[in-house]
Amino acid sequence: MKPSISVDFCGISFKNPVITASGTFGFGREYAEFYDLSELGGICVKGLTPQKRPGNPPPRIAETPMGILNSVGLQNPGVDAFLSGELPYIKQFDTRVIANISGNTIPEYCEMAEKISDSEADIIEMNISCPNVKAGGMAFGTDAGMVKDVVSSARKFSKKPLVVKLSPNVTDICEIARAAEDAGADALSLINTILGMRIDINTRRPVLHRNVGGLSGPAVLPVAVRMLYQVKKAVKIPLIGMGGIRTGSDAVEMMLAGASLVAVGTACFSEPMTPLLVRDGIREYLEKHDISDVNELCGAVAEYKD
Amino acid sequence: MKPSISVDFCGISFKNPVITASGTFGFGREYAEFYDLSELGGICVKGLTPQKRPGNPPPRIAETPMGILNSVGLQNPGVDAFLSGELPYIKQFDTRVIANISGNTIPEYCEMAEKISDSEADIIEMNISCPNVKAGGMAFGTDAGMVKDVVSSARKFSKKPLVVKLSPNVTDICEIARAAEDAGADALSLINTILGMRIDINTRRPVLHRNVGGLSGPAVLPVAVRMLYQVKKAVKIPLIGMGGIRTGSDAVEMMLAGASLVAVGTACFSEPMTPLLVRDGIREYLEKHDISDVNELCGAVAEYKD
Amino acid sequence: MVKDIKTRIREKTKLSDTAISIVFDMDSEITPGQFITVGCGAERILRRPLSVCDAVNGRVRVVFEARGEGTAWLASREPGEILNVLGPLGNGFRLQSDGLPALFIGGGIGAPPVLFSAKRFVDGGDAVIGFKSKKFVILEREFREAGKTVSVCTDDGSYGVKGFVTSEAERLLKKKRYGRVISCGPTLMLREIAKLAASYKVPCQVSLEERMGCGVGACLVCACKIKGKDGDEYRRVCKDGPVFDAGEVLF
Amino acid sequence: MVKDIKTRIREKTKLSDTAISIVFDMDSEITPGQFITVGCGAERILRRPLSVCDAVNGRVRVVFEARGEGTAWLASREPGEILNVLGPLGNGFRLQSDGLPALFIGGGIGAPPVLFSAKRFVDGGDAVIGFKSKKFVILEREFREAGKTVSVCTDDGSYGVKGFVTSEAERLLKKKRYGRVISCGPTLMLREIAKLAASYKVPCQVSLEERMGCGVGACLVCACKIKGKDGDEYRRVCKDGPVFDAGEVLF
Ligand SMILES: Cc1cc2nc3c(=O)[nH]c(=O)nc-3n(C[C@H](O)[C@H](O)[C@H](O)COP(=O)(O)OP(=O)(O)OC[C@H]3O[C@@H](n4cnc5c(N)ncnc54)[C@H](O)[C@@H]3O)c2cc1C
Ligand SMILES: Cc1cc2nc3c(=O)[nH]c(=O)nc-3n(C[C@H](O)[C@H](O)[C@H](O)COP(=O)(O)OP(=O)(O)OC[C@H]3O[C@@H](n4cnc5c(N)ncnc54)[C@H](O)[C@@H]3O)c2cc1C
Ligand SMILES: Cc1cc2nc3c(=O)[nH]c(=O)nc-3n(C[C@H](O)[C@H](O)[C@H](O)COP(=O)(O)O)c2cc1C
Ligand SMILES: Cc1cc2nc3c(=O)[nH]c(=O)nc-3n(C[C@H](O)[C@H](O)[C@H](O)COP(=O)(O)O)c2cc1C
Ligand code: FES
Ligand code: FES
Repeated sequence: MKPSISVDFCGISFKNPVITASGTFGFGREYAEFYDLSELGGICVKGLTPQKRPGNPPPRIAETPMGILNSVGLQNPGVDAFLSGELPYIKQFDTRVIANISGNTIPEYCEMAEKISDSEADIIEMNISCPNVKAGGMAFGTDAGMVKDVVSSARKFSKKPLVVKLSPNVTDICEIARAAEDAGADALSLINTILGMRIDINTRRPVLHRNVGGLSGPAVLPVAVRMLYQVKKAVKIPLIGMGGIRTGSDAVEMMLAGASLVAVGTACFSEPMTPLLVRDGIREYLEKHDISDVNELCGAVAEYKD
Repeated sequence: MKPSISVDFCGISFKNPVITASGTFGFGREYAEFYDLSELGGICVKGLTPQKRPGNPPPRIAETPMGILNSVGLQNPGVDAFLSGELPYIKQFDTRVIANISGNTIPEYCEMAEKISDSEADIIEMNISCPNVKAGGMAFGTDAGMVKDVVSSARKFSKKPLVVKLSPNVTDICEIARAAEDAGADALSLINTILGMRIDINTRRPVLHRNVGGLSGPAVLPVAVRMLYQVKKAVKIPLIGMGGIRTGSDAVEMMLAGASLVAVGTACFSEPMTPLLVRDGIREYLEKHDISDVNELCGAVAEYKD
Repeated sequence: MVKDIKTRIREKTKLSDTAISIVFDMDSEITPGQFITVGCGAERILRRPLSVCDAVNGRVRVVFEARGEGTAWLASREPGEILNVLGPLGNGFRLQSDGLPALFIGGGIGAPPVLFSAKRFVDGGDAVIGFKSKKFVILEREFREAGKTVSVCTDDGSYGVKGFVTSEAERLLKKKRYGRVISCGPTLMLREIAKLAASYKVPCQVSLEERMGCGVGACLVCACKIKGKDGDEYRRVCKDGPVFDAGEVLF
Repeated sequence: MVKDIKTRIREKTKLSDTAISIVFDMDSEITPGQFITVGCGAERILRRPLSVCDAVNGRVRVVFEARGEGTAWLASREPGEILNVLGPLGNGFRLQSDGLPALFIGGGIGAPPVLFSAKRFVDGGDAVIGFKSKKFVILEREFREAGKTVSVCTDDGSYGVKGFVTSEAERLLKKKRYGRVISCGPTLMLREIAKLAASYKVPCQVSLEERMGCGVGACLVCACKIKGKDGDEYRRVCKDGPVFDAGEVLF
């Protein structure tokens, strides 16, 4: 018997647990040249802001051992242009749409949450953890009090499930996770990028024009797995796991740690087909281990107790 | 003309800026089979505790993309056995000795600092950031108030330069760095390992018996460089940079970010000769760029200002 | 159609001390100026972008220099080994006939896509290629075989004309009426060429370089600043370029 | 002297569906039971430990199974390619003559170092090697060539004696007086062998496995629990082992 790989996440059904990570997949148009986007569990779009944003000056990317740093700085056409110009395009495909929003202020989050609530997007993801912008961004995500304020406010304006995306750049991820849960988050996603830096030793300049940027890719996988594992024990709401997933095995590891859905980001840069390969890899694992339903994996790590 | 690669660090002269990272080099005996330890700038020994410690049950190591997780748990013979049995051995070599200490309580740090002050060790490094022990360890290093308390107390008992080793598992590394400086630290070293986890998807067990462990190796280099860069701007005391250094270029990057000395750890596992190769690589870089003194590199990154 | 293939290296040639030519199987419609990205070892996440230097009979050729670790890895591959190749990507040069000759300008390792353009362009023209010194000169014969006159410039005069490509280009622009300038090379060179072409009122196309993530337009890391209708904006080198009208680029 | 070398693969043989034998140049004094660690690709930080299966005429042989990513990488290497090898490491089996025959017991991919011991041991003896099923059986002929009688056991009886090595070992222990047991294999098997040897009062040496970091004794990650004079303590498999007296191991 073929294992079931569909997941019910906050009342929304996903045909499979693999989604794309915000900012690595644009609005889907480019990868639609490679495969049918309906094969994906869902698409999380590039981070949106109330107005169009130009983003940071280049260079915006640096390579690191098994990872990358980016400092795109939320270049995007603004939430309205997304709703009118991009969302209808994605909606042609039979897949879930997660709208990722980034604000500088609480009212900005509320305004975007409200607008998206009236659209065909399925889920709202609040990015309170972007390390690549000056105001707002990561600052919100690193202080439990601020997390509570911004999430409880946005919650009032959201008619869709509200996912809060956590920053790994914190001392105690569980404290932040609980603050988001208490404030009414329906789910959490983690991890956003880890703040990092590279310096070109020949020019003595940072490689990135913003000096520092966010680390993602395989290098961060063990940090992501650890945080999923910790947060799973700290909250009751479901989790989206991301950070370094490249293979079905990586995704299974993330699910055993506590993820209901998994997102694939940086790995698409090495191989555009990665999300589908990850989905296939999950299915093969289930078949090999005679597991009939992917949901059985969620949080099923058998931790050592002594 | 040959560039000068000696460094004066807290009034102690190092013949070159390359030292070994605590816990990756034992007490030097094993690597003495590979090369003359006098070639090293210095040796930082395995973390010491007041009493002998057995360490954690195995498995204690997991591989990750371009990194490793460890959970040794401070297995060591205790500070007295070190002073009587190991220090005299290392002192046969013409190199600096850094004694790394880990306590569960403030009096433990003080006691060890006092004992080592009366020995031939050159520098005391306080590890307030070990993620692999239950009490003390990382807890000290993630709270600025506790950092202040433990460092100012240990400071009173140290007649040697006191280096405080910082944990990267914090929201604001600069806050912790300043707390240590204010409390009288003579220098800082960073980074210790980043908390991570791996799960064996076949057994569903964590790979490490302690479930989580500390990430080190090339994967963490960009995080270490970023923290060095931030801390360099936050404090006036000198820094020892570590985390993922494998090559002379990596070391130069760390120095440009702000390190006066660099430590090599995990890379020795891939290649025992790494510390000497790093030293040679630094010298080649200086020659190629016509830099007469390695100290010119310290903090010399030309950051973007706009 | 963009292809995502594993393909075998068929030929490898050293063109100079630093430049290497690799030919591999890839059957695609490719416009000069388009590029491919190639995986450079399991230990590196990012593919390296390389312009196509030629595409005939189901074979694609790239010419590159080993600059950093990734290209050094690539330079150490041998015929028979497998490469991960994605492409063709981006927009190439516009080469439609307008009856006027074109001026082809290539600087250093920017010469390969310019050669490909020269080969495909039907209205004739002249080429100026520049290098640091004699030992870096590549592709001269092939430009000639593409039916273009070629001036080779070297910074130190160790071969051909001494000086930068700009002076030689200006000499030609003064003499002849060109329908377009097709150019690729270091950014500083392109900026000068853009100014020059503008002052002679010749439309100029330049192929830009920027560090890339996805290479396909999805991640927005390969930003270059362009004069837009509604003000300046960042565009994607990989998808909106790498070829841009020189006039709209904010160098 | 521990060597840290880059060396060329000279031979590669498939011994079974899963076991591969590789021979490379390495001129060292090696005691059976010692191991080497080998780099498994630039994308992996940790070297993989492999026991030496033979060392003659400046060549070293290892026999291994592709279990995970690192050994899969190694399994795909071909003769002529370069390996990073560090070794010999650890303490081997004590094989000094005492006039009594030895019982050699190898389970699965634990057989290679046992074979090496059997080859070097001068007082004769018998070997018991066990595998899951017929298609995993390796090294049988070579044990015979080493002058030892060999019983092959398979879990499913598809070849040789049906059952685990323990029953066959017990049968031999009942019959003959051995001076020592030399054993390597899965931990569970070693535990049973240790008990068995103890009950027949035959000194038993086992080669243990544990995940390693440095492989040379410096990092303390390869801990195994040993009964010490002053209570139980962790010892290093890589430096204090991998061969231990079975009696002191806390399985
Ligand atoms: C559209 C395009 C076409 C190109 N065509 C050619 C060509 O035909 N021949 C050729 O020799 N070179 C070409 N380049 C430049 C080539 O991509 C770089 O030399 C190469 O990426 C350097 O990689 P590395 O691993 O050697 O350097 P590293 O410094 O180790 O690379 C680190 C990272 O920076 C990126 N990077 C470094 N330099 C550049 C650069 N100049 N441009 C873009 N990314 C860079 C790398 O891709 C990698 O992601 C082209 C670049 C672009 C954008
Ligand atoms: C002293 C010693 C001698 C050995 N001799 C042999 C031999 O002759 N032939 C043989 O086939 N195997 C031998 N092994 C086991 C062999 O080292 C592992 O099968 C191998 O390390 C697995 O690596 P991998 O990349 O395939 O697996 P992965 O699971 O990808 O490895 C991940 C990490 O775990 C470590 N690891 C995984 N399994 C083991 C294991 N069983 N023992 C130690 N480390 C492990 C790896 O070294 C690596 O660091 C020996 C182990 C030890 C300790
Ligand atoms: C180029 C790039 C752009 C990103 N932009 C966003 C963004 O706009 N909003 C957001 O929430 N996360 C953004 N992220 C973070 C990713 O969504 C993801 O959390 C992170 O990259 C870890 O996953 P990965 O290792 O699979 O890439 C971005 C990541 C990258 C690499
Ligand atoms: C196996 C192992 C053991 C370690 N033990 C200690 C220790 O006892 N005390 C300490 O301060 N740091 C310890 N560390 C941390 C290192 O000293 C170093 O800070 C870290 O590994 C980052 O450097 P690297 O990437 O070069 O290894 C240990 C690291 C490893 C890998
Ligand atoms: S590299 Fe991703 S958009 Fe250009
Ligand atoms: S592996 Fe480092 S001590 Fe054994």
